[in-house]
Amino acid sequence: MEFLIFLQKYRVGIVLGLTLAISAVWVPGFVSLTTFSLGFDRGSTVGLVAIGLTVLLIAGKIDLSVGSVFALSGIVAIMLQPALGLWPAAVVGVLAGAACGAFNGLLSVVFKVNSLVATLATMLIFRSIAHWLTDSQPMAGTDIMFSVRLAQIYFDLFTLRSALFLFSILLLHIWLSRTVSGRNLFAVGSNPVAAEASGISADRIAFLGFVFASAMAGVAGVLQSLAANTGSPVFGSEMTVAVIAAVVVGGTRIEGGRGSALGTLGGVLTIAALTTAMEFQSVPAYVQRVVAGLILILLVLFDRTVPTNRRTNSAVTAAE
Amino acid sequence: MTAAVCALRMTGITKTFPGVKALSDVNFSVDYGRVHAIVGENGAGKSTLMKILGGVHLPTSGTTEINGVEVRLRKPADAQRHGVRMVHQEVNLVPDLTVAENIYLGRMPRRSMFVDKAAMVRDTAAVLTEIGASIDPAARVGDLTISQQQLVEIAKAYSADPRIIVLDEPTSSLSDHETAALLRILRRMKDAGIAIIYISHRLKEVLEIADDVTILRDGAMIETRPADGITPAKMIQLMVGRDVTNIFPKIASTIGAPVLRATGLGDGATFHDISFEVRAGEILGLTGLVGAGRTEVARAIFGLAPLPFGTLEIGGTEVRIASPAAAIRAGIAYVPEDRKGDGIIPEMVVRENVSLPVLQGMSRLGRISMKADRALARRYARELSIMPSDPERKVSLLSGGNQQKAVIAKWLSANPAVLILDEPTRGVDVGAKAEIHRIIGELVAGGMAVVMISSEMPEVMGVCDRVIVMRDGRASPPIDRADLTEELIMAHATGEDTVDLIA
Amino acid sequence: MLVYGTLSSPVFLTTGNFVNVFTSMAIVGIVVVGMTFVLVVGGLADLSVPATIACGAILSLALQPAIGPVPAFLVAVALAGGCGLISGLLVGYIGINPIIATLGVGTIVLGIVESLVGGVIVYGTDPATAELVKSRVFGIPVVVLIFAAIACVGHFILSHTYLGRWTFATGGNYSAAEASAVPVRAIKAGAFVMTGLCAGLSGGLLGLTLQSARPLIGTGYEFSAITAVVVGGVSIMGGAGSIPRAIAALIFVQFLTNIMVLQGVRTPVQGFVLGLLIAVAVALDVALRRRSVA
Amino acid sequence: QTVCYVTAADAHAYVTPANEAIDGRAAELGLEILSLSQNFDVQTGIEQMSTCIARGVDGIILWPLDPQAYIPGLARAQAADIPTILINSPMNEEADQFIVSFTGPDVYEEGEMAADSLNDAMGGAGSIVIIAGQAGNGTTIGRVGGFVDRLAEIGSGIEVLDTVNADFDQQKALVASRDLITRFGDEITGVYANDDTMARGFIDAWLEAKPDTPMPPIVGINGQKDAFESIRSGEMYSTIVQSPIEDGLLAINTMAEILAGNEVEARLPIPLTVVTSENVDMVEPAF
Ligand SMILES: Nc1ncnc2c1ncn2[C@@H]1O[C@H](COP(=O)(O)OP(=O)(O)OP(=O)(O)O)[C@@H](O)[C@H]1O
Ligand SMILES: Nc1ncnc2c1ncn2[C@@H]1O[C@H](COP(=O)(O)OP(=O)(O)OP(=O)(O)O)[C@@H](O)[C@H]1O
Ligand SMILES: O[C@@H]1[C@@H](O)[C@H](O)OC[C@H]1O
Ligand SMILES: [Mg+2]
Ligand SMILES: [Mg+2]
Repeated sequence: MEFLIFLQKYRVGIVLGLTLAISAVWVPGFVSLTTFSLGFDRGSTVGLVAIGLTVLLIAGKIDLSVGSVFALSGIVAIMLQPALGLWPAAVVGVLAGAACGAFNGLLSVVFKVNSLVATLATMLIFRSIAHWLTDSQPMAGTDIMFSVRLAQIYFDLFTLRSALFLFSILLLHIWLSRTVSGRNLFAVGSNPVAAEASGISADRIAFLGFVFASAMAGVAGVLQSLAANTGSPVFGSEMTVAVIAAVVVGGTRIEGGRGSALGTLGGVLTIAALTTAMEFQSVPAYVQRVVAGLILILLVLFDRTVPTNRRTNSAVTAAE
Repeated sequence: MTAAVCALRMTGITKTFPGVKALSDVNFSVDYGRVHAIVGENGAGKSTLMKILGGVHLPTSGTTEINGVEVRLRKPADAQRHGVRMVHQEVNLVPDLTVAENIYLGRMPRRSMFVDKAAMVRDTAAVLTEIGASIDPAARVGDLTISQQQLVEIAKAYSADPRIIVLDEPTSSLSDHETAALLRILRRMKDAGIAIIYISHRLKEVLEIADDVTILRDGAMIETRPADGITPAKMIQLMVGRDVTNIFPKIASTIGAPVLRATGLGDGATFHDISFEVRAGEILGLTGLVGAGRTEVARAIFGLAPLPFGTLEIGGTEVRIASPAAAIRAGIAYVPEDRKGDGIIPEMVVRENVSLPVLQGMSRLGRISMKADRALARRYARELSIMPSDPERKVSLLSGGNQQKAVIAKWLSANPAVLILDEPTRGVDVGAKAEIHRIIGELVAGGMAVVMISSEMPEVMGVCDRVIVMRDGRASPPIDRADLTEELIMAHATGEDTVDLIA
Repeated sequence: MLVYGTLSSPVFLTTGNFVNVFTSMAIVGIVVVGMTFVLVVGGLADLSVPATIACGAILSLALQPAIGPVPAFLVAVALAGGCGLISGLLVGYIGINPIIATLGVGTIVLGIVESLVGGVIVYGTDPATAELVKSRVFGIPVVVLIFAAIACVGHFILSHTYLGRWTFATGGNYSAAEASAVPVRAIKAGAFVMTGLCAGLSGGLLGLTLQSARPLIGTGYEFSAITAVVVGGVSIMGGAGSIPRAIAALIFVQFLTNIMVLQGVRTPVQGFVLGLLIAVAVALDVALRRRSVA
Repeated sequence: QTVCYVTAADAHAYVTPANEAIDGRAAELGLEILSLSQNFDVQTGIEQMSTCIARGVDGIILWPLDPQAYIPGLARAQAADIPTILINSPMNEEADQFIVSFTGPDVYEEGEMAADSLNDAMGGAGSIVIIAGQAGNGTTIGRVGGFVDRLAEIGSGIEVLDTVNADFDQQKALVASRDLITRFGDEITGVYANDDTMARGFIDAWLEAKPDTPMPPIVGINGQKDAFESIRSGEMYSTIVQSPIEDGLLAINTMAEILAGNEVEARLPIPLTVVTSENVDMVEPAF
């Protein structure tokens, strides 16, 4: 029992460790700095979005529109390059993402539409806007060489993007575990009634959670568009599921109230490592999906069925 | 010791809920540095009065003054700003945060934007030691037992440096040792000049700690007097204050053979070694203080919770009940205590609620016979005089009492041999109460065996043929109607010496 | 809306147009029937629909040479139902969040089905089956008839049988239903089985129509189905809704799209309008509900 | 030696046989293939380029789904001294400096051939719809661009009613065609589909909606078996044979040359043949 609880607590780390260990033994050439740095870089796009979604899921809400916001922000950042220059355009792209989040927040918090339904709707809306802005054609940026630089690997370890991801995880970790607003976030997701009774505004926190999630999707989308020198209306269409999977594998609970930055890091890295290792072995994509799906289900199953000695007295309702 | 201004003065407080007048024209005041107890039967309005003070409910009319200034308390934060801290009857904590974080929720100590964790844990440890609770400040609250959570609630209120602190049945789930520690800390708070409002059904405790006592009955303030010189017997008399048998007329019925026999029931946690039998035509009362374990027993018998120990016999044959469906087949029905949570399906109309347990029986090849469905609903709407009598009304639009009748109708439709009613009149007004008692009386007159769980003494006294009293998960031997006195029940419920009480 | 359609386009009010609208509606309509059960029972949504559709389509074509078209079709639909059963067990009996459970199960099932056929596109070997599903009876396409039949059966189950009543009870108040001897776990699981079967059937018909099936064949159907169901006023919190309303909403959405198509509204704008429609419909529903409670 | 092959998809009428051709030929050449499928998602492909580089393969064959987005990956590959070629679909000129060769059809020319063929079929006048591939895909851009330019060049009287994207997907083409048929009805006197799978989608939609009206002439691309049958039965006017097998073989053979240290041309096309009812019995279908 003790052992199971230990397993339960560190399950993300254990699964990541196992993935790496097995890959190291079975996959020739897996253990190398290049693999590490590129695997990290690959995880960081999903990772940046996952950071935002971790926060939102902890607050007890969900956002299905992150993939569309990802595309839309990137398009805005590319589109405005000729007019504003590269960096200002990038900033406006991220702001556009945040604005999408504010709209999600409005629907969910003010109009009380269930977040699953609200963001399903905005997923369509934002994607439409992306198509409308680009006339459904990918749009090229002004400076392809900048993109090439952005993809560069420093010290054999980091790209700009993966460094940013790691740094953001660190900030998220400090924020969630050390700051007052971070702890209040957990309170709101876990028991909004008790949080309100203690003078915390659950609505305000949920609203900000939506803005943050979309802003992070915006950051990831802008970086992706800069790296590819392309703003495309089809970017990120497969992303939402991957992000939710990474966050949940990382131990964040979709019903709210539980989650961590390091868990999300673990989830993102596990999936990146797993994918990279299987691609190294030329494992077909559909087999990769089976493995990823199994890990997701098994971890959640484990979470449900191993009882810690908890006795929850306040009923926390599903998803919202 | 009387301060110049009152800590709290509530004047002319009236509160009506849909269908219930919970408080009428209550005047209530508390001084700094005194422990003021509120006593009264279940449903007397104690919690409602305190929720008005805590900003949870707005009064229908009346004013509240704190420290001599009139205040409007619209939300909990308003009350907290005025130095009011509540320990509510129901625990309301964040299960996923630690003990320390819960205690300081909404006011965590910070260093710039960071939580000063060290300070928070240190202070929490200090507060917990002070109130005599040995709980790890870093433990997750969801992992604590109910009584530990109760202590965390108390610590939370206490640590906020309140001017007025309200404790609504803080000891209902505490052990004797924890209770003693709590009373010690209350004395210290009192000496520090805090105004303390203390609600409890444990009268001995009340007398031990209180300076003043206010008695509420049926939403009205009966009397406030110093605790000196009042006896438990006097308090009970003031609380009950009426001729019990007049309000709850007993319908005569002939008592037949045992229908349900329980032997040595236990779930290994909340109740142990419960044995009783209930006979046709009989109402067996199951009473005790809140949290004594009665609901758990009923749920286990009905197959809603596991029942690892003991045996059940129906009409002399042993039955194993693993699910409510099995219980229905065995002839047992259960009207749960939490009407909103476990009783009604709010989106459904009365008809659909009523026929739920017997749907399969009125279906052919899966298709529900609407004729049978309607007939059943009409019949019970008439027999239980559910108002409005239209069975096509959404049940959530009915008053509490009529919702309760609908829930009872639901279980009568299953035509059980044994009906277990858990707090069947909780939250319903006096008229509906009398109706429900009449219905129960007619049922037993028709030969049904009824187990009625109730915390309301007059109800138990008025309606039951025999009564068993539970305390801390164990049951007293049955008391026959002829021997029933409130004092005796109270004595069993609180575990206090009968002689003491009567004295 | 119908009036507007008639006035604005001469084509709108032709049988041809109506037949088209209903044909393109039939496949997603069958899924809508199952999805209504999932939402009513309080199961949030079944996101494994694309996988179960693919399961139905791929297997009903891939198994044709081995066991013949009809058994292939039945096996495909049954396996899709089995996939729903797995989701149902995870959600109903173990209490895993439906979003996660159905996403995970969908991913796994789709992967397995793809592995079975080697991950490639699958072609039909029996053109007669395609002719059959594309044929018409009294001028009505067979798929539309199948859809109508499924809708009737679904409506009958949900509104006239005790299983349906139990579904409402479970979604309306889980613990009260449990305390009323409703087998809540089985009912919850059953809604997912239902959706699995419907999606499998949809997929099978789709596969036979196209005579080819790829793994991504079902992409997007889950959202179209959820859209119809929520626009039809079925609360995602469970306990309320009806199949006629969901289908009415589906027809509404289809005709709205149809009119937009006839008016030459570009596809992206159509998505925008649909998204807005969902948001507004649900927000209104919430507002009205709150008013009626207050 | 190991070659990384980032393909468009596992399961597609055209792409699957190309994949199989590469795998088969690679086995003969003694090359190991690391096959990664993008499933028509550019993002996935960009990430898979990283895997190829990390794996330190000896060469990369990329099937680009976007004319720009892979450029940083190509640059990275070049920096890691991994020779890369493109298969099937073109990218923008900026990509040229990072690749050794592009093998595959001249998609612009295919567009032109399709224009000529449809112009013949319709006698130089009428109104058509274009069912295009994935938006932004190099192949789509070329095939639509070549087509439209050629119509203008020859002064054809053909008018384009609308162009819709159906992602080289039969089912999406079916849905899109239903809408087009609803909207334009008999105004449609000709159809240009960017490949035969999408032409199939239009045929099915037409048969469904107007079983009694003759099919307008349809031009497709790829030359797959069922397109040949449609040409025989008169449901289609023509297709352009572009063999996925040749496409795949050319790419892998070119890669083998590069790995052997030989110079290769920067642009290696595969042959294209227009097939109509006249020569349908003389040409082999591509697959
Ligand atoms: N959700 C819960 N989790 C853990 N323990 C609980 C929970 N609910 C009640 N308990 C504990 O179980 C015991 C029995 O509670 P039960 O509800 O059966 O009492 P009761 O006599 O029916 O009182 P009530 O008047 O509240 O219904 C009490 O000690 C209580 O503290
Ligand atoms: N939210 C509510 N809605 C409707 N009626 C309510 C509500 N809260 C309390 N009541 C009713 O008001 C009356 C007073 O209830 P209250 O909880 O104040 O009693 P109490 O004295 O605290 O009893 P107990 O000793 O059982 O805690 C009861 O009849 C109760 O049913
Ligand atoms: O002909 C097409 C091919 O060249 C394109 O790139 O992908 C889809 C095919 O059908
Ligand atoms: Mg109370
Ligand atoms: Mg109880």
